Amino acid sequence: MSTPSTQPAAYWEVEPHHHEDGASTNIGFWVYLMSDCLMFAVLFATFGVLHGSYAAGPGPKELFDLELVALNTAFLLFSSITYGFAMLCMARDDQRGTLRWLGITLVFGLLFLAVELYEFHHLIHLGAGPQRSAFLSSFFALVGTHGLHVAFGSIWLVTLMVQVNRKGLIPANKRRLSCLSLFWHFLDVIWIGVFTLVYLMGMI
Amino acid sequence: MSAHSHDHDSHDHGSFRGYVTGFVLSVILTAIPFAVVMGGGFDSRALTVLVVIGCAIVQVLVHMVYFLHMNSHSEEGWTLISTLFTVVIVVIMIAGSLWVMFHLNTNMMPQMNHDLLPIGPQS
Amino acid sequence: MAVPANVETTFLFGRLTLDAIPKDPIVWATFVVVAIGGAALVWALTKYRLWGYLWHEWFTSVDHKKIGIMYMILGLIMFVRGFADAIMMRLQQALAFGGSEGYLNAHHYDQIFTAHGVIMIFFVAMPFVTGIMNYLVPLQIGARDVSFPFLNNFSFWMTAGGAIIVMASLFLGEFAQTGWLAFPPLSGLHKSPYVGVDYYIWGLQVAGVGTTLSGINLLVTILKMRAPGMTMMKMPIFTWTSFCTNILIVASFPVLTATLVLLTLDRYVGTNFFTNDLGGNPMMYINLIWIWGHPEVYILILPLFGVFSEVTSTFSGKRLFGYTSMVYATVCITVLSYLVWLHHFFTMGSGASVNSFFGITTMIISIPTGAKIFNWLFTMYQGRVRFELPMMWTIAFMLTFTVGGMTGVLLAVPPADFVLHNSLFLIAHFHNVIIGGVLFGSFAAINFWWPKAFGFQLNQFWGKVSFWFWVVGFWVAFMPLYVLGLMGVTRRMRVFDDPSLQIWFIIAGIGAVMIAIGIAAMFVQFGVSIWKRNENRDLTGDPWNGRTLEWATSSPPAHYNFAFTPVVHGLDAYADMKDAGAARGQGKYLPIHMPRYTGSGVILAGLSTVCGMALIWYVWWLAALSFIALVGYAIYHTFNYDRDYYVPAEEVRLTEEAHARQMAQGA
Amino acid sequence: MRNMPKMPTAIALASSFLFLGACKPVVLAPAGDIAERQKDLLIASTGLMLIIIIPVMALTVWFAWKYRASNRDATYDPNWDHSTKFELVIWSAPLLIIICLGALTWVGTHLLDPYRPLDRLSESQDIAEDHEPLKVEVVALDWKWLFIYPEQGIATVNELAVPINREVEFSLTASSVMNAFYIPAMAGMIYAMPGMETKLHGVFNNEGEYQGLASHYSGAGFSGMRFKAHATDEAGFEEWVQKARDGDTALTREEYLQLETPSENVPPRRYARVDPELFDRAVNMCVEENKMCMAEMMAIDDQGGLGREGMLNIQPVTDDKHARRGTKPVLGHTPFNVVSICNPAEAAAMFADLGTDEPVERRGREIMQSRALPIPTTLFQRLQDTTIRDARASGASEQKL
Repeated sequence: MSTPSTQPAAYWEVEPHHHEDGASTNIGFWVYLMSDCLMFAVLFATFGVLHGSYAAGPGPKELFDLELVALNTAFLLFSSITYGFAMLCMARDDQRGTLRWLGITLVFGLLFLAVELYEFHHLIHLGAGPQRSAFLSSFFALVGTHGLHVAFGSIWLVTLMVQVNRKGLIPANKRRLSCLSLFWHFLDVIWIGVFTLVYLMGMI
Repeated sequence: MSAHSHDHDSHDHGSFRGYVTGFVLSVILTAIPFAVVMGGGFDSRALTVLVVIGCAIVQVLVHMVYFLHMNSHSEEGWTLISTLFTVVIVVIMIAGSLWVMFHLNTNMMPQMNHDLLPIGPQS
Repeated sequence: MAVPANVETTFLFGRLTLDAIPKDPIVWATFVVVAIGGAALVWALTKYRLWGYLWHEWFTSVDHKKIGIMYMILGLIMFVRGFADAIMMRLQQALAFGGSEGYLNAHHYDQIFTAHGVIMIFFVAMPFVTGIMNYLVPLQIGARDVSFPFLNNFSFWMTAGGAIIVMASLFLGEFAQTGWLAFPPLSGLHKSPYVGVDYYIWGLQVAGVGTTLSGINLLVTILKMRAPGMTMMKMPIFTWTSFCTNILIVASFPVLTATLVLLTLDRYVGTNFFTNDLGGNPMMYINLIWIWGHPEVYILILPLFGVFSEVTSTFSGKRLFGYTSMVYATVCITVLSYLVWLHHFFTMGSGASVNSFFGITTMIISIPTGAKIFNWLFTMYQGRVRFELPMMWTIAFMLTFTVGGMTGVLLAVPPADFVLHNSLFLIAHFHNVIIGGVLFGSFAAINFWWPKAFGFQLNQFWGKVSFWFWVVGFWVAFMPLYVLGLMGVTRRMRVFDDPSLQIWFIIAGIGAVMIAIGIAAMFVQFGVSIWKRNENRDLTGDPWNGRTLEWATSSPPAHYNFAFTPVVHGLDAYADMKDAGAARGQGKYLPIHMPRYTGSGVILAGLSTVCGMALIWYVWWLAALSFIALVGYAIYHTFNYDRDYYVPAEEVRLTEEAHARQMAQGA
Repeated sequence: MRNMPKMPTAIALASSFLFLGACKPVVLAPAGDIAERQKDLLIASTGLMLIIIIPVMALTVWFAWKYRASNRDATYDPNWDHSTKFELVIWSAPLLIIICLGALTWVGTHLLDPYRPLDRLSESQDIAEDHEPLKVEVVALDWKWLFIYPEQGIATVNELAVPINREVEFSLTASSVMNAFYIPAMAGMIYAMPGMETKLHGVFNNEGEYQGLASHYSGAGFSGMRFKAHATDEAGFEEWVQKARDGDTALTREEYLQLETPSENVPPRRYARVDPELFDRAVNMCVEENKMCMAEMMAIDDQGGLGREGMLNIQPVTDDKHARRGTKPVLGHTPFNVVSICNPAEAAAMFADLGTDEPVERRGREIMQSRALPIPTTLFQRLQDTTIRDARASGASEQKL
């Protein structure tokens, strides 16, 4: 299928073949997200298998509060669009705008975490902690892992805000902001799965 | 990984219009299933499930397109290919696990005829 | 038994008490040997002032070649440990007949076979595979480094950290006594309350992070860093198999990580994923771990398929037969490997339809694998086969692996599996493919690319001694296990009552001793080759008349790999260049952009290891502290924007001219 | 290397036994029909694969030798790298074999499914219409096998006896960890797992004393977890049963809990009587008093669980059967299990119900107030004090209490 090329071809590029700096970062981060996605897939599969094992304890209908979940979902959705606005400001090289929108995103992220912590605390306080049944174990593992991701994203967000503040919107920082953008929106996608399969389906 | 400055921001940061479209669609697609379920669902359980799952799938696609800026040409299509591959593996993993575990459970879990067991919140 | 029944935990040391030190004389003797060896090493390093050299040139290196070599060294060290376990098992099983308990008690023996499996898979085969890919992939695609050089260094140290955790279990506490996949409920808190399973979990988690990151790194490297002109269908076959391997790594190690997290939660928090009570389902663990476990098998073997392809083609002096079908076969195997996991637990009882579905998908994998073997055959056909060491290993592989493949398909027939599962037949089968495939392949790779990595050839004589002892030893050691399997003997047995079995175990033991000689000969081979390195110099950079780009640089390559970027026009890029008389690039040397070395990887991985150890021993303050330090240091690391530099043109010129002189001398 | 045994096929191996006489390749020379057919399948598959394996190995050696570098007579064509004809062969030959093997597998797997009752006793003996299989219930304990003969009303430890030419139906479970039950001469192995019940059908055609063993590693005493399986004629079996009945020990639930504690290398033991509920209780993991049975729990779960009251329906694990059973996870609670809400009569009805198609009337959730549930007032108070907004779900159940 391949014979040595017939025309006298150049075999060495004397001018440096320049790989764009950070050209791999985006795709690399994307691949990381895909692997993260598979981790969530395991948690979803586990939840799928164990979701009916209440161990004669409470099921979702006695435990979940859809209004709270709706509120939480709203926080996360708002944080998505605000992050989007931050990215638009970044594309315009508007550092203050970027920082402002990032700050708003952070607030929404923290609100989301606060509501989730409240929910967990409440359940554990009731006696429906992760130890009570396999259903609750898989619920806490799945939702908790998502929450941990949001917490990690928030720490990262703060770090980036400091870095943007210090160094400005240099290409390295822009790249980092795009990565976090992917991460943040990816968590949204996971959350769609969570509220649909865990909360809504549990209540049907 | 380097901070050396060469500005080649080839990838897409989206547009205001795109983000707002995505947001509005997401809000609608979130609101529908929540409204359906909180309102008690349709008479047919299957229909409720269908609506909830359908909205979720569409919303995932909306997020992919408008927020994650997925398209067939970014990174020479590798983003799309990797995503499709991941979806295939995720489907195999989840569907396969459920299938396998369902068989194991029906074959082996101790069972009794509980059609007439009148316990549970519905009763 | 050495396990304290009830351990009081203290704030300062958690559950680490003096009782944690094993009382076993075998362990003590090992400890003394290791301590003496370690002390001698430290003394030598200090005496010859090598610490600084090691730190600056190796530990902190982001050069993919050095990292690749470090992976290989890690793999070899752990191989000795894993093999020591193997030979102890062989001895025990050869002795424990006729009422004899052998020389190992259950607590000790059960740790040994668990450690053997864990170490051989995670800390021998994986480092070998990762090391070979790390070293070769960037060279083969004409790149100067991987996409994320710092991450590469970090990944290596995480793997090493995992190995350190597993090794620590030898002298502190105990290792898991659960078998290498730690099935619950046996690995649950009730049945394994002490540190063994925790060592297992945290050792694998720390190493697993490294493996996943290294998978992402190499995958992206192949996607983004290929030399101009190298389209996907012009990539060397080894790069192709590495590409598929890394896809498998990225798409399966997260499953392992998540599954182990669930087990961890069961053990630390008291959740009920895999418990018997309260709705937990241990079968789910087995299901999940094999979703990772089966692709893992192909992670191990695929890169070596690539190695065999390169070796066969090079030493037959011929293009690889059926490159395209080879690529498709590899891709088929990659996807199919996700559809077969249930064949590891046919006997769990999922019913005939499920079993036959997974049985048949398993058999389907043998079709592309078979196609590969034919491709190698036809590569030799009408070639000029040179029986150098790499080629000898390859032929040994082809003859060994077909047998292993056949017994594998046999085990995929569910009714046959019902009589052979968990038997020594199964053990013989997977050693047949893993030793015959992964180890023989690694040895082929070591012999093939050693001159590239170090600039001198390996000693032929000792290489052949090692080869023959290995190959013959392998057959002597594992054929009796096939026989024993057909006699209905199960794995992991410590004592036997049927004296007629003993002879087979003795034969297997003799085989193990032969393998031991083979391993010793291999180390002698390394030693002799290094000692007499001046007699075996490779001055040309292309000792085997190679066909791919790694042979286009000097041996060992300069740290920037290529002074000029190669341009690819077809398969076998370097063979093309030689045909066109363009083996060397000419022109004005320019500065080369390279990443800077950094100690951050060592520090981050070190903190992770400390954190893992603290979690194993319930030393909560240390766990918290090291975790905070880990996050803090990672953040601090991101504040460092100065991560690269330019190699001055003058330095490039001097290096390249030195190489040119060397080539002239060699010619 | 060419002198080494490269083809460890079943056949080649079988012949090698002639040299080392004393060995019994039991998998290849079994004493029961199922194992016999499994062996046939094994040999057939091996044969099928050898069709391709042998030529490949021969070609490997031949090509390597013929095209050795020193043989200058052989053709050398360095650029020959493709041939559609060969490609077709190398993909289709394995494909054809796998199609055959796949068909064989599909049929074989369904025919020899351990859940499937036998369709014949041996090649020459059909199964009678009114054939009743001998039922044996097997519990894998740490680390010994318990066999219960429900029809004979006896139980044995580490000793099995079955009549030849009669179908045996094993029901298997385990008490604490996974295990696998394997009598190589009789039929394939199957897992025995806690809280689950697996089935295995088999038959012995030849009299004799066969080895039975655990084939899935289960912990320290695993090696000693083996037993003798006696295959005798009908009269011999009756005699054996009678001998067991002559003893005076009974396997009660208390006795079972004693037996369940880990022990190694246990010599065979017989029980003259056995609690008829015992096996079902072992499967359902409710041999202990007051513990909720799995079947009950799953039936309740199927209907949505017991609601918030169910959260409190638990008791700490007190028995200490695994020595460290009470081990508390560092970050969790003391282990607990769920209390049964059946009263003794209901429990008895439940076990009578198990395995029959006739459903039994059971009481409603007011059972929750019965003796089995000690009402934990303090916790309960807290439950009521807590206000949360999902009144819809919880309101109904709280009112009842």
